[in-house]
Amino acid sequence: MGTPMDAEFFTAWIGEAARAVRAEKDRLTRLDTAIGDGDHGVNLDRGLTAAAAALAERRPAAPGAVLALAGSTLIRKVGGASGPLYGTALREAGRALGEGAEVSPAELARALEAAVDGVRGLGAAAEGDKTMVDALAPAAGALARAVREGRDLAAALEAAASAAESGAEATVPMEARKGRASYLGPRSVGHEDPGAASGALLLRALHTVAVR
Amino acid sequence: MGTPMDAEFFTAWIGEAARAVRAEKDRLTRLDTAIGDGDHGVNLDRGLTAAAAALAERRPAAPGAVLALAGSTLIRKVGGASGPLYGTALREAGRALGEGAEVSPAELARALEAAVDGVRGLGAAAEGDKTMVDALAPAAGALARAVREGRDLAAALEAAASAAESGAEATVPMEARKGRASYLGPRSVGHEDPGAASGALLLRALHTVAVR
Amino acid sequence: MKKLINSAESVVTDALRGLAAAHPRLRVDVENRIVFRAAGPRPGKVGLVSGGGSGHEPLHAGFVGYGMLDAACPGEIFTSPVPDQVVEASTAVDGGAGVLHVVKNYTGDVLNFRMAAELAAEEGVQVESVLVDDDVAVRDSLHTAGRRGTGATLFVEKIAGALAETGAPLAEVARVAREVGERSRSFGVALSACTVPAAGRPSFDLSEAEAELGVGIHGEPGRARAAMRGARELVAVAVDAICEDMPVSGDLLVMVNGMGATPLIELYVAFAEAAGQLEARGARVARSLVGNYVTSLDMQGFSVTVCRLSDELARLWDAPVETPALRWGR
Amino acid sequence: MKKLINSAESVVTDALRGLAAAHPRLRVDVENRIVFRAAGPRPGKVGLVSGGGSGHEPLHAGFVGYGMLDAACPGEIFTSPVPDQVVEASTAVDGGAGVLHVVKNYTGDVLNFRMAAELAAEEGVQVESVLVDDDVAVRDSLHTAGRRGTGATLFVEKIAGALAETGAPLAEVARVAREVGERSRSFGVALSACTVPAAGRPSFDLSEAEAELGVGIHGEPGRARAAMRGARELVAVAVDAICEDMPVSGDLLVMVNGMGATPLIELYVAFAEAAGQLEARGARVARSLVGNYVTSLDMQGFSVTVCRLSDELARLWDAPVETPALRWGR
Ligand SMILES: Nc1ncnc2c1ncn2[C@@H]1O[C@H](COP(=O)(O)OP(=O)(O)O)[C@@H](O)[C@H]1O
Ligand SMILES: Nc1ncnc2c1ncn2[C@@H]1O[C@H](COP(=O)(O)OP(=O)(O)O)[C@@H](O)[C@H]1O
Ligand SMILES: [Mg+2]
Ligand SMILES: [Mg+2]
Ligand SMILES: [Mg+2]
Ligand SMILES: [Mg+2]
Repeated sequence: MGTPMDAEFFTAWIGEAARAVRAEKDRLTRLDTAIGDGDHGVNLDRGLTAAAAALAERRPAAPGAVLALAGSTLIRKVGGASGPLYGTALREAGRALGEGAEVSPAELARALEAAVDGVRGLGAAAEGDKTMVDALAPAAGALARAVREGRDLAAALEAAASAAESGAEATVPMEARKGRASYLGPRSVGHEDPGAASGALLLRALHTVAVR
Repeated sequence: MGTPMDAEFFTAWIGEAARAVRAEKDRLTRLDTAIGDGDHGVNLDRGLTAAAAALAERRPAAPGAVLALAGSTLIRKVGGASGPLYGTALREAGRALGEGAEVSPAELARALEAAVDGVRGLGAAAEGDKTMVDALAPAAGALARAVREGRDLAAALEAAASAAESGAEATVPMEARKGRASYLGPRSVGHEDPGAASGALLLRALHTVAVR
Repeated sequence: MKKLINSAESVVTDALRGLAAAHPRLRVDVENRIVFRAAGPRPGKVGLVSGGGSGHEPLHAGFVGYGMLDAACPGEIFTSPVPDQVVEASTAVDGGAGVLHVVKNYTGDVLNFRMAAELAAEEGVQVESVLVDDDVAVRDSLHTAGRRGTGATLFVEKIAGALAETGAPLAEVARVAREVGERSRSFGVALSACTVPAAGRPSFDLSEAEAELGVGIHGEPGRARAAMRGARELVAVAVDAICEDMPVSGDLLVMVNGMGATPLIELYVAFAEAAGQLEARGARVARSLVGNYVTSLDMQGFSVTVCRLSDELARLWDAPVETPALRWGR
Repeated sequence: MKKLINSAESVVTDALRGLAAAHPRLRVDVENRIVFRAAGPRPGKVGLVSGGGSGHEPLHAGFVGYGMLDAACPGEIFTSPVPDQVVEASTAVDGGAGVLHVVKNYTGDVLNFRMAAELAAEEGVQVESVLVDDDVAVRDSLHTAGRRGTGATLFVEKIAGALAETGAPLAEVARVAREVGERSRSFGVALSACTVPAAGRPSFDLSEAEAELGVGIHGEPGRARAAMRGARELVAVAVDAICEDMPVSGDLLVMVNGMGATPLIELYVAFAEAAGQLEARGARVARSLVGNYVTSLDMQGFSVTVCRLSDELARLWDAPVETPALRWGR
């Protein structure tokens, strides 16, 4: 029972993520205006819209290929810090999924960990540096735990999305050490990191398509 | 009886004019901001302050020399339209006064007419063009009339100053045909001409020193 | 009003000190407010002198140097220089072949330069004056002050300067200067007013929803206020006004000039429109200039200036020039 | 927000069309957003490629041409270019001697250029990268993103470009580029924030009474907010910060750069102060640049960049350059 996690599922996820980011574009831009350069909402909107369009056109048959195409589209269309980071995250997740036509919850958890490792490897941010890692890493941890505990997909993804949301919120009091917000030093305190906020949106979108 | 119109009198006039223009500097600038370039108050303030200083230093002995020095100081220090125009006015008035040590009301009236002719000759503005001529020409006319009618100096200069003030006010509904305000065409209507306003201040200053 | 200045009174002098410090090829007489070429006059070369109110930088001081002006006389902000400056500049740069005054057509500039020309003539300098009056936003007539001089001033100074460099006689240099003026037209649009430091407030109020069409470079309000719109439409207003007054054809020299506070990226957006619209009328944009050249302090906005080139004018435009703000060929 | 644009979405593309129309010596691939020299790569010459977010014009596209860049890759406003642009530019300008990437130190630029370098290497292009990180407003540490790259980028592009023109090998060009970076420091001050067209509101709020010290060129707020004051004091904040980090002596190359909406007259006022303050510290302002070179859209403000020159660097700075925004010697 539940949604089969096939190519269609991941394609739907990217579509839902694009929709959610567009809906929250102004908020993301506002967050990035406060401690960055005010383009995060526009950047991700442009990238995810392009990714959704690329998927619609090329219709990859396997989940891994869906994420690989979405990731390289982000890299090719976004620019900025978030393009390569989210792009790498998706590509690493896609690589972890391999060529199978359907993905198990355990495989999904491993893919999310691979995504986080990809971001960490490229951006060298640790948890607590006030970046997207602060949303993505707790989500990966929560998903792995829930799967280990044998909870169903919807519950596991709910745990992941909640962890990402708490993680994003937890960036508010942090002082940024990576990305543009780090230039502000102590003045970065008191603002939510835009990349963490968008990370939470992506995880919430995953849960949304799983419970549809 | 009454003030003798000697070098001291005309030096005092320039001093009083400088004081009056400084007091009204912001209003003149505001008028010039509305239909010009916002420098008329600063221009005249700079010029008259310099003229007063030059007179204090050089102490010309005759009225004609006082006005000549004041006029050339304006020309040397003001720039813009008003510098050459007021400078020429004063120089022409000074030339009309010749070398005598004291000036009669009739001579003063002729000097003011010479001043207006100087402005007209240089700037080619007719009455009604919304310029300083609209204050100066009526003043010259009123002074000549009052002197012809045998009124005393104070009354004659009151008539001249009043005529200048009405003349300045009468520029409000005019459409400018000369100077920077002419660029506005019909949009210049409804504003008092800054040069006419400063012309009225100069004539009022003349009356002020005469009744001191 | 926020300005990067020390005081409203000292801004012109302070900027001249900066100009002197930045450009060893200029000699700046800060006290008398005259900017010369450091090299001094060349015997037999016609001297070019211009000047006008400050606040239009790089005009005029930024155009002093080989192939352009010999001296510039900056006045106070938006106030024409006084005759003394111009007389001193003229006598200093006269290499025996006479001096050309390039004068923008504003009453103040005209009167002060006229007085200066008379005084310089008394001192034995042969002076010719050329009046630049390219701004089609102003209706010309015998009974008004006539059109304003704006962007074409740069063209006149560059092209006449190049001819003077060849050793051409004064009459020839004056003829070419006038020809450039006659073949040039401008129109400006403001998105915001400028603030004169001493005045401390914007020269006019413009709401977020409005643009000022046909604005001058001294914060003079334009001839009409209209709804704010996109670059394409605003440029069309300028191009249409220019072409209505002077039908364009053949090779054009086109400048899209920033008023001082308009970023270069926007000027390039405007230039794309201007070039496209002029070419759609059958002319060819043969030479161009995009940037802040004839500014109006911190005004946001732009102007378009078009000059119908002849072969001679194009050749003189291309000739080497070496000034702080315009440089090529050396 | 008032902008001379057609739409927030099309501003970069529209400006590139304008750039293409204005500069026949450039070849502009509008669709792929790459600006090349029209002449193409010269066999045996190291190719210089730079790029970054748009909104800093004339940086970088305005520095493409003889003696400077071979190609520039503009991203969206304030958004670094994507790897594809840089890969395509690199392969196109490679004349067989390899390509130098000049990268401003921002996470986005670093990551995208790193990916591009890897991809270009896979296509057989030898790539070296130099990171510019001159902004002393940002405290550097192993644990942060490090200093930002700002004004020194122009110096690196000019000086490395001049060396590349001589046929020097890639390693040499990269060495000189890094040396310029190491010898350069910058500090910026904002009097107003900029407005990103797509965001439609200022990137931070600054009252009439405040200045933002140590501001970035992307509207990033500075490291401190302070009371607004005169040019002398604001320049002192910048000069002091620079000299505290890098004691100055000997010959300096000094740029007073406008952020986009600061009139030139004010920049000259600031330059007079900067030059005076640096010379009071015993250094000599040997070369200088005053103008809008590394801008931040419509931000009002300035930055000071100082490079301690060696004889080699001075010679390369003086070498001919022919680009839309920087030109001398030809
Ligand atoms: N080194 C890094 N590691 C992880 N995430 C980072 C890093 N640098 C920046 N980010 C994330 O990227 C987000 C900003 O993305 P975006 O605004 O699109 O790019 P840019 O900063 O180039 O404008 C930040 O909020 C942060 O979450
Ligand atoms: N041709 C002219 N004849 C007479 N007065 C003139 C003429 N042109 C301008 N003026 C006067 O000069 C005044 C403006 O002086 P000012 O602001 O000091 O000079 P500018 O216009 O050069 O800035 C106008 O208000 C007008 O009264
Ligand atoms: Mg951003
Ligand atoms: Mg005025
Ligand atoms: Mg004036
Ligand atoms: Mg960005």
